[in-house]
Order: sequence, then C-alpha cells, then structure tokens
Amino acid sequence: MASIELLLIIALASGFLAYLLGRVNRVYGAIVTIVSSMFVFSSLAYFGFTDSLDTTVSILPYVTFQVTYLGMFFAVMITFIYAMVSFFNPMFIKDYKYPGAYSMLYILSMAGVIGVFFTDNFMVMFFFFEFIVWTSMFLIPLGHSRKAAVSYYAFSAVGSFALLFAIFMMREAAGSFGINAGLAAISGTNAIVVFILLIVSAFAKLGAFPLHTWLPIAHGNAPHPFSPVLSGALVKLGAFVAVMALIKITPNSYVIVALDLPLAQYLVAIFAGLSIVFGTLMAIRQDDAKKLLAYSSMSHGGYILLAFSLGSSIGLSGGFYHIVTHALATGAAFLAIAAVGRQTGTTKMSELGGVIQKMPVTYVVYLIAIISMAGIPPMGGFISKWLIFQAVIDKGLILLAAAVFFGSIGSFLYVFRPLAALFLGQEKPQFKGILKEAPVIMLIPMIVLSGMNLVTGIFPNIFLQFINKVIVELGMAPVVLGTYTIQGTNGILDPLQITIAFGIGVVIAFIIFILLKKSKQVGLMDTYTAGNFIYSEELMHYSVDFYAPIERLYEKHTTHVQDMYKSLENKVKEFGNVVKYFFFTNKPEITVFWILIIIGALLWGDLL
Amino acid sequence: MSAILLIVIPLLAAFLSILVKKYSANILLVVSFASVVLLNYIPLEVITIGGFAAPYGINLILDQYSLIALYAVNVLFFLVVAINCAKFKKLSSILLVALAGLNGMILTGDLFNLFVFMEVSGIAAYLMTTTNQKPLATFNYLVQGTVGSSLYLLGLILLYAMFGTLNMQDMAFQISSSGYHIAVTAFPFLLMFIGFGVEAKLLPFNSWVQGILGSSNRLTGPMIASVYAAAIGFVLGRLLTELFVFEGTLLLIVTAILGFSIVAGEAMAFGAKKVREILLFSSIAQAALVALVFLSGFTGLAALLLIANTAGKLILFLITNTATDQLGNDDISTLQGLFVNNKVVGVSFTVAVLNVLGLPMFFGFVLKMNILLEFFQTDHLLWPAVILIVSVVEGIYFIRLLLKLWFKESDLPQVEFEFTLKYVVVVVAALLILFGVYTAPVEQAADDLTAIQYIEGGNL
Amino acid sequence: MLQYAAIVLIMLGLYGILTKRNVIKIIVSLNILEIGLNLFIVSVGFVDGGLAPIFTSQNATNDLNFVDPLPQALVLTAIVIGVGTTALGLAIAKTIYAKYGTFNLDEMGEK
Amino acid sequence: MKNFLALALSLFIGFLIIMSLRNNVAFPEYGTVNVASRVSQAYLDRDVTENPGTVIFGESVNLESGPANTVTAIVADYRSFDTLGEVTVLFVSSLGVALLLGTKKQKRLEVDFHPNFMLRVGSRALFGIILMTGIYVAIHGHLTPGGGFPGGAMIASSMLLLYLANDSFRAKIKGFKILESAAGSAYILIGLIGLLVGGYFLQNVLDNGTLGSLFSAGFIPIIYVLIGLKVGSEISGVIDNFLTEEGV
Amino acid sequence: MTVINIIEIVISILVILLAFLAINSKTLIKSVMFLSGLSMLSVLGFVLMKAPDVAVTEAVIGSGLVTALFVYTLLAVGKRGKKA
Repeated sequence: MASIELLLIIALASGFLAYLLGRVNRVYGAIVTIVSSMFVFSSLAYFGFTDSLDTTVSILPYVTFQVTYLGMFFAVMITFIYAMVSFFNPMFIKDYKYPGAYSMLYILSMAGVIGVFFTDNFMVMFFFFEFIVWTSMFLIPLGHSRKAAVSYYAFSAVGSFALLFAIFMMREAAGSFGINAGLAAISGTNAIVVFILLIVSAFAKLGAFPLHTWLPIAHGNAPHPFSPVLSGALVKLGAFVAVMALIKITPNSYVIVALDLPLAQYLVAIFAGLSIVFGTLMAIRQDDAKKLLAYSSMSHGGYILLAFSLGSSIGLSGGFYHIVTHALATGAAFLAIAAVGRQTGTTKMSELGGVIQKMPVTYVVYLIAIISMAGIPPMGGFISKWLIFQAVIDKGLILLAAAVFFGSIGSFLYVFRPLAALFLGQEKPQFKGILKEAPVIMLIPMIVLSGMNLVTGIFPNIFLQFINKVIVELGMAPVVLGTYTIQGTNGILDPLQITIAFGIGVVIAFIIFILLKKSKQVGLMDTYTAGNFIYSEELMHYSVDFYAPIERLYEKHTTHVQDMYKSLENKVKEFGNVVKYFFFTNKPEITVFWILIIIGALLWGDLL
Repeated sequence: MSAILLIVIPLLAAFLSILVKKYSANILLVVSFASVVLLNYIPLEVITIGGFAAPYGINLILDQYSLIALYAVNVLFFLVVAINCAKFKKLSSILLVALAGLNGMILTGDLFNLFVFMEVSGIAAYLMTTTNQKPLATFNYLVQGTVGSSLYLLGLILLYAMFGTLNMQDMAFQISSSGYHIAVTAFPFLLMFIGFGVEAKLLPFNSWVQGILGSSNRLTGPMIASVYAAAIGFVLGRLLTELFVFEGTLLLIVTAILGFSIVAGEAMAFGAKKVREILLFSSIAQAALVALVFLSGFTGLAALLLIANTAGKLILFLITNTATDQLGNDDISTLQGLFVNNKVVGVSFTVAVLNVLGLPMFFGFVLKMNILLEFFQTDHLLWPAVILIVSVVEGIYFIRLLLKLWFKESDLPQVEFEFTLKYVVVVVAALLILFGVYTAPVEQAADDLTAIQYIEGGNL
Repeated sequence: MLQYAAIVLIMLGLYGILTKRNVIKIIVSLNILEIGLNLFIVSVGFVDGGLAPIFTSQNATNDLNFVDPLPQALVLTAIVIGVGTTALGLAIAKTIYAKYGTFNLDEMGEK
Repeated sequence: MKNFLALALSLFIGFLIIMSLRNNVAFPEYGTVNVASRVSQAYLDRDVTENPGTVIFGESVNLESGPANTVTAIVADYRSFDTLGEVTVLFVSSLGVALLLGTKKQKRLEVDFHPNFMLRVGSRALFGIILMTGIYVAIHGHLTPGGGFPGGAMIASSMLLLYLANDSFRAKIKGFKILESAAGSAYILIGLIGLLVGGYFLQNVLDNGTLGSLFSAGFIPIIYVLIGLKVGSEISGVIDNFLTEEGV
Repeated sequence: MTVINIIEIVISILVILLAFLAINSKTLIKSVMFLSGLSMLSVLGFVLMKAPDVAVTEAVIGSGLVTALFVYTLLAVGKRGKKA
C-alpha cells in the first residue's frame, strides 16, 4: 500500500530539496527532478495498477483523497511525461537564470498534478489546479519571453475562475464540495450555467478555439524541456474538466433528434471542429517548430473535445486514447525539437537544415512522433483517430467528419514541414563540425517515448482495457475488445494485422531502396549549377515555404482572434484611463463635485 | 492594564518628545514597540472614561474585533517605524500622535470622539505627506480630508438631532427601536459614509490618492497604504456592521460606488505604467472590496482580508519606495530587473503579490475562497462574478509587473536594501505563507469575529 | 432660518472648493464650510425661548428651559480643530508659494 | 459659466437637503427640540451617576460635575476625552506648522509696516490687560462663557500684540515648547491620577464644592488653565512661525 | 414675527451674502476680510442661538486668530511677490 498523501508530501519536500541542492550546484537540483518524478510516476503506476493506493490522510489539513480510474488515468499519464522530460533538465539547467527555482517549481507543479486527480473534493482540486498554474507560470519566463507567462496566466486564470464559479454553484446545489455529489446535484438552469463555465474552463486549459491564443505563445517560448510538459501533460487538465462537463453534467438542453445529440454537446463539437481546422491551418504557417507543434496541440485538443462531446463509448475511448497518444507523440516531438534547439540554439525552421546528418536518432524519434500525430499506422495516433472517426461517422456529423479528415491530412502537411526543413536538406554551414547527436541522457526519454508510440499503435488493447474501466466508471458501456482487435460501430480494427502489413510494406520498400540504390553520396560542393562550380556553401536547398500557395488563401485572416483579445485589453486600458481622467487630478474639486452629485442622487431619489 | 494606555502613552510620549528632540526617534521606537507588547496584557472590556457610563460619557470598546484591529495596526505601525525612524527623526512626535490617533479611532465607541481621532490621525497624515516634497498633493489631501470629515460631522449631527445620542451602540439601538422608517437615516448615513470614503480611498472621493501615494517615500507609502488603510478599514467595518443600515436608494448608491471602485480600480491599475500607480490603484480596488465584504455582513472575513491586504501592501510599498528613493523614479522600465540581485526581497515581493492575487498556498487564497463561498451561500452571484473577472485583470498586470522586475539581462538597477527592511519583509511574507497553509486558525478567527456578540456598551 | 442659512453656507463652501483655483480661496471656502457646519450644529440644539445652558443666580435650577448644551460643546471642539487645519493649510499654502511662486493651481506646472 | 453652473448645482443640492430635512419626520424642526429626549438632559440634571434631585445654583453641593456652565461640564468633564483629542489636534498642527515653516529661520518677517509710537505704547499697555483677561477667562471657564480655548487664544493674542508692537520682537520659542509640553503632560497626568485613584481615566477625583463658586469643579479649573496655557503657547508658536522667515 | 426673527433673517441673508463675496471677491485680502466679517456675524448667530461659549470662542479664535493667520500669510507672500 502506498499512501497518496505520502507521495504528495514526498513530492513537495523533494521540490524544496531540489531548490536547496540547486543552490549548491544547479545540476544536482535537476537530478533531483529526475529522481523525484521517476519515483512519483513509478509508485503511482505500480500501486495504481495493482489497486493498492491508500487514500487515508493523516497530516495534510482539509485534503481528502479518492482513487478513481479517471483520475489515475490522467495522473499516471501526466507524471509519465514529467518523468520522461525530467531527463532533459540537467542538460538545460545551466541556461536558466534561476536554476534552483526551476527545479523546485518543476517538481511542485508535478505535486499539484497528484493533488488534482486524486481528490474527491472540489476545493482541494481547485487549490491544486491553481497551484499548478502559478508554479508553471514562473517556469515559462525562464525561456524566451515574459509575455508568454502573462498570456498563459491570463487564460489559465479565465479557466480557473470559470471552474471556481462552477464549483461554487455546484457546492450550493449539493451542500458540500464533494466532486461526485456536486456533479450529481446540479440541475435545471444552473446545470446549463455550470456546463458553460466548465466548458469555458476546459477550452481555456486545452487551448481550444477561441481561447487558444496563449498556446503558441506559451509553448513556443517556454524553456525547451518545459514545452513538452505543457503540451503533453498540463494542457490535458482541460480534458479532465471537459469530461466532467460533457459526461457527468446533463444540462436540460434541446436534443437535436436527427443527430441524437443534445444541443449543448453539439455546440461544443462545433467549436472542437473549429479548433481542429484553425489549429491545422495555423500550424501550416508557422516557421518556429515549437509554435507549429503548439498549434498542432490546439488541433489535437479539438479532437479530444470532439470525441468527448459525442457521448458514445467509442467516442469516449477514442478521446481518452487520443490523450495518451497525443501526449506521447507531442512529448517526443517537442523533446526532439528541444534536442535540436539545444544543439543548435534555434528552433526556427528557416535557420536550420540537414540536422539528420549529425542527429539521426533524434530524427527517427521525430519521424515516429509525426507519423503518430498524423494518424498513420502503425502508431498510436492512428488507433485513436480511427476510434474518433468511427464515433463521428456513427453520429452522422458530416461537417465535423470533414473537419476531422481535414485535420488529419493537414497534420501530415504541417508535421512533414519541420521534418524536411529541420532534419533533411542541406546542412547549414554555421553548424558544420560543431553539431553532434544529443547526449545519451537526452536520448533515453526520446527513445522510450518513441517505443511507447509504437506500442500504443500495435497493442492498443493494453491501454484500451484500462480506458474501458474508466468508461464504465463514467457510466457507459465498455468498448468491445478482442485479444488484439477493437470492435468499432461499423468494423473491426486489428492493429496487429495492420502493423504486420505495414511492416511488410516497409521491409519491401527498404529492400527496394537497398537493391536499386543508384544514387551515391556526394559532398555539398561536389556539384555545379548553371554551368559553374560552387565555391561557397550557400543555401541551395529551400525547404521553408512549402505551402505558400495554401497559406496565401487565408493569410489575411489569421490574426482575428488575437486582435480581438488585443482590443479587449486596450478597451480595459482605455476604460482605466478614462476613469483616471475623470477622477484623478491633483485638484480637490473633483472629489467635491462627485460628493455633490452623489448626495444629489440620493436626495433626488428619496424626494421622488 | 487598561486599553486607554494605548492612546495615552503615545500621547504623553508625544508631548514629552518635543522637549528631548535628540531622543525622540528612540522614544518613538520604544513606545510603538511597547504598544505591541501592551496589547498582550490588556483584557477585553468596555472602558468608561471619566467615570461616566455610555451613552453619557465616552467609552472605549475593546472586543475581539478591535483587538485584532489593534494588533494589525500596531504591528504594522511598529514595522514601518522600525525601518524609518532613523531617517525621519523630525516626524517622531507626529508619528506618536498618529499612533495615538489610530488607536483611539479603533477603540472609541463614541461617534464624535471618532471624529476627533479621525482629525488627529488625519492631520498627522497630512504632515507626514509633506515629506513627499509635493506640497500641492498634500494640500489636495488636506482639503479633501477636511471636507470628508466635515461631512462626517454633519451626518453625525443630523443623527444626533434625530436620536439624541452620540454613542455608537446606543445610536444603533435608538434607531432600531425608534420605529421610524429607515429612510430618515439615509442622508446622514450617506454623509458619514462619504466622510469615511474619502479616507478609505473609495473611488469618487479619492483623487488625493494618486498625488500622495504616487509620490510617496518609504515612510508615507507604507504608512498611508498599509497602516492607515488598516485602521480606516477596521473603523469603517465597525460602522458598517454596527451602525449603518443601508437600504433602498442608499444601498443602491453605496453598492454602485463600491462596485465601480473595484472595477475601475483594477482597470486603472491595468493601464498604469508606474509601479506605485499600479499599487495604489489596486489598493483602491481592494479597499472597496473590503468595504463590500463588510457591507455584506461577513465581518470576520473582511477583517482578515483587510489584514492580508494591508500586510501585503506594506511589503510592496516598502520595497518599491526604497527602490524608487534610490533610483529617482518608479517607471517600470527603471525598476526592471530589480530582483535579479535582490532575491530575498524579490521573493517577499512575489509572495505579497501572489497573496493579493489569492493564489493557493497564501493567506489571500483562503480568504478569497471563503469570501466567495459566503457570497454564494447568501445567493449573491453577481459579486463573485465581478470579483473573479477583476481577479483576471489584476492577475495580468501583477504578473506582468513581477516578471519585469525579475527578468532583465543587463544594465540592472542598483538598489541597496538594508538588513532591517529585508528582515521585516521576509517575516511578513513568511506569515502570509504560514496562514495560507495552516488555515485552521484563520477560519476560526473569521468565525469568531463574525459571531461575536459585541460587549454591551451602554446602560440603555 | 439660521439653520437653513447654515446649510447654504456649507453648500457655498463646497461651491468655493469646486470652482476656485486659488489655494487661499480654497482655504477660505473650507472656513466658510466649517462656519456653516458650526452654525448648523448649534442650531440643532436650539430651543425657542430657551436659556443659555449656564446656571447663574438668575437661572438657578435645572427645571428651566435650557437649550441643548451638547452641540455647543461639540462646536467648541470643532472650532479648535478647524483652526488647526486652517493653520496647517496656510502653512502648506506658504510652501506651495515658495515652490511655485503663485497661489493659483492653474499656473503651477506640476504634473 | 462653469462658475454659475457650479453655484446652481450646490445651491440646488442645498435646497434638496433643506427639503429632505423638512420632510424628515425624525429631524426636529428648528427651535422645537425636545432636550429631554436627548442625553443632554442628563448633563443639565447632573444625574449620570447619581440622582442629586433639583440642581440649584449656589446650593447644590458636590454634584457629579461641578461647573455651573453646563457646556464646560461637558467639554472638560463628561466628554473630557474629546478635549484631550482636540488639544492634540492643535498640538500636532502647531508642530506641523513649525515643521513646514520653521526649519532654519532666524529673523522676523519684513513687512512694509512699522509700528508707530502709539501702537508701541498702546500694545504694551494692552498686553497685560489681554493676558489677564485670557487667564481670567480660562480660570472662570466653569462659571462663565469662555474657558481654556478662548482663554488660551487671548493669551496668544497678547503675544501677537507684542509682535505687532515691535517689529524685531521674538518670543522665547523654547519657553513655549516647555510650557506646551508640560501642560499637555500635566493634562494626561491628571487623567492618569483619575485612573489610579478613581479607576477611570480622566475621572474627577477632587471634591466639587458648591455649584457656582470659584473652587467648585474639582480638576476642571486646573484643566482649563492647563489648556489655556497649552493653547496659548501653541498658537503663539504658530504666530511666531507665520511672522518669521528664513534669514539672519 | 418677533424682532428676534427679523434679526435672524437679516443675519442669515448677510451671512450668505458675505460668504458669496468672500468666495468671489477679486483680491485675496478682501476675501479674507469678508471671511472675518462672516465669522463675526456667525458670532451673532451663536449668541442668538443661546450659545455664549461658542460665541466667545468663535470671536476670539475664528474671527481673530484665523484672520490674523490669513493676513500674515498674505503679507509674507505679498512682500516676496514685490521682490520678484
């Protein structure tokens, strides 16, 4: 038996230990993050899957715990990402302005994750929710931009406060902060309000349209090792909230008979579809590989939301499985890019090229990740997307299905771009000779994640069986699973067969590639152009603006949402300045004037 | 030991200190520390002055509420004085009088006596602000303060004319037992509220704040924004809970004022470009929030919120004004990177900010949650929504400020923080964390304060 | 009648502060406000045909119809406090003049 | 125009106030106050702590508050604490004036006005008379109108006359300071005596004598003299500050 | 309408008039003089309202001392103004 409380306390304590050791030597602090996150992940996973987590609380005040499959699903997955990413910390820690603080906040935010998912009390959940926000908020500015942290905080705050408001409304209905009681007690108009608030919270956290503008800024500018945590792990908090809203609350809304879907869910699905399309289109345009992945997170957040909003077992399991596969894929991709970023100092595609020559392992990791993201077998992304397709088509949502397909194709387009621009192509002269493969400690997590990507694609049922437990816990019928097969609504998927077929295809292609190898490796200068030899290593290979024609179609319409928030910000500022102008001058007359007006208002009101 | 000593000792020390100018700073330090110590030894009671029981004579009311208020004010006062007394020797006597005035304001149970102490502490405050070297702002403050207290006096006299008493509790009793429609007291109540509104920085009556706090120094900033704000807040809270009955048009007007103060204060802070302006505008919003919570009847929470806010403001203003005094101005760009080399101070500042924002682990979080909970339990859904929305705005500008102060690559501002200041801010910040984590005593105190039966003050 | 005049005085004092841009004028207005307030306070204790609240050999017992003494006591305090603020205000006015060379708020170039 | 609008606004608000007071059922109309319904009646009857029966001038002995002047009884006895605060206000504002104007000055203000012979002699003659009046007013505050504050102000006026009479005259500020400090402290000490002897701060523990005689109000004449001295010295200090300027 | 009432009305009107003049007079010294007059009239008002204590205090302090302070402020400044 392992006490959750003990784990939480160990995590908190090791956070402070990391800070202290980080003061001695910054690398020590980073090593503490590895040990601590590995410990937390492995004990959670081990004791969790053997059903021996202890919920008794003896030290912490007010905190109460419960173990649910839902919570464990999220907690194990997120701590796994934390544990994997933590291997990167020692290599990056020397770049940070406040290394001790980085190590401490990294662990503290992970401790917050334990708190959020294992409590049965809304207040405790919110406490840790906010705790994660402010700890991660201070991690982000250690990267490139301070603005990123502000915008992250702003949207997180919107999400948290919407959640808080909903929590209080549920508390009023239920009389206590209990999560299950609260969700069950809410009904009538209040249920609609709570539903909307929770959805706003989920959208803000997941970065779904239209609350997405923080995603690229925060992910793009966070420290390299923290971007995968943000995108793979913390964003998924929004999915947790979305599950609560979409599954557990049934607002009494009008049911669209043709679709067998309540209006509320349908609206969420539409916004999710918009997120998919918008995220995809925006990702296609990005030059910075991290921003590109950020927009892809937005699009994948849309998939998750869409899956949950359909309210079917297949949809749910697709959504949950997509959370896993996307976390693994985006984690690996971000780590690969982080490795490139560390070795070269930039993540801008226009400044990079030919990295494959020196970093082949990183290249393979990235390749596997993008295959998964694009939903191509034999990676996990294919399975989850297949499930989601099944659910969407089953409901007959044609437009949304189009969005899903568009997203899938689009994601292939955009993830291929960094592949070509970063890894393939001509090696940049400025990196020549100094570029090396990432150190082993960084390769370990990348390889593990890639392996997981494959495993999720080949043996999905290991995971889906657990997801079935979650679904049953949420009150739905489980998805029918064979030993290796998944029963969809209109077909059976056998990932193993697909993998074997795919594997055979790859092998054949490889054989052909070897046998028919006509090309030979030539040096960069060993060529000529327009009848002249080349004497300098100028850039000959342009792989930056792949999709310029497509981009041109919508390039004028990419900033509407940002503009909206910008103008909102300006409106608040203007309002403040107007008030300042009316009430604050260094003259006493203003005060007297308003006093007279207010007295007049009262007396006038009383006399009439 | 009697609570009267809290007023008399500083006053006596003030009268004597003008003779021994040399030691006046030491006297000030000793007396302000003695007041804090003394607080531990005085019993809760109603003190009758001159042997004439209320409502005929003046009484001082020392109950749980005023005890907490006294603790807050005296401790904050001592901290501010401990840091500043050497530099502001000339003001020692005035500060002693200010201490007496503030203690008197909190303790007194008599409305006119309250006016007198309001003037005592007010005039002391005007004088303190002359050290800002902005006579115009001081003048503005003086005029507004005088107008405000005159209006308070006018309202008080109207009440006296109607109900024939000056004692607070007796007045409340007379009003409730008179059988008059509540509208008869609306006008005097509004006047008194405005009178306090000027001092308590509620929005339409506070144009002095920008001039005073916007150019404050290390003494006046923390003193006005923290110590005075605490005292005025507590007194306003007592009036709001014990005396004022707001209904109908008056309630509408007062809530409109408070709501507007909250929203506009945060909006102005959002647009501000100077650190002190951010702080002062946010303290306007906070003062209004505290008043709103008092008005809604959550006395204990409001009192604790007031303490949390004023303690936070103490840290913020101390640090900002120390830096500003050394750097010459308080533009964010000047102060940028301030904490890179002053980490201890920076962490305290950050704690104070996070506390104000109400993020978990800090005192402010516990209070904010409880306040929202109370609002929900009384079916006021509007106010939590307003509070949460402005919290987002507040969060944005504070985080923006924090990050600016923490991050800068080169050309860092050179500011020396002396040991006393560091010590004070760290201790206060540690307390804010302590009560954020160890919440049992906080909630206990809130319940106690809300539930207290005010000690019977009069013989009527 | 005097009571109403007192209220008008208070309002005139506020009007003065509202419109005048001269430091001295503002202090004068404050004084007018205070005088009005004092008159009002005393008027609140006035009884038609009442006697001044002093026992003398003529008005020797407490059965007589005295006016209310309490407001008068309050006014005494208020007057002294008024002097305190006025003196302080004038001192500040002097420092303002020393700094800006004028009493007129509009002519001072302070931000 | 702005001026006129502001005037109209404030007069209109004044009119509203007057109307609302007229309509206010609880607010007694001018001159029709029922003193008996207010706490003041107890001050007139002197029956806050005891019931003396009918109070009669020249006969009632040892009332709870001795002054024949009921206003004085309130100011210096029933609500003496207010008066302490009031003294403090004056104290702090005189300190403030000194702080603002008296930093490093040495000499009298130069004005285009020089006292002539008549003024010089007349002021000196008047000085004594006014000073005596002031002290008299202060001491008799419990019997006649007046008291410590006007008495102190008269004392200060007498000093003012000296300033007028001689354009290089400077009073001994240090002396004022000592007087001010001593008087203020003595006031508080009297209060503390009350606390120690009678159990209440500022309690009048001396016998009150017969209503209407000079030695009839316990501490009150003493307090009023102290207030007179304090106010006199403070205001003199203020006047000195206003009449001097920086320079040698 | 007794004599007292008429006196009251006259004082009331005069007081308001003086206040208006004090606020709106062109020169500061006039303004101060009107204020002094207003203060003296208010003394009369206090007497009418049977408040001799207040009347004495207002006469000495309000009317005398405050006026003196105003005048000295103006004197000190007027001199400097000439110098400049």
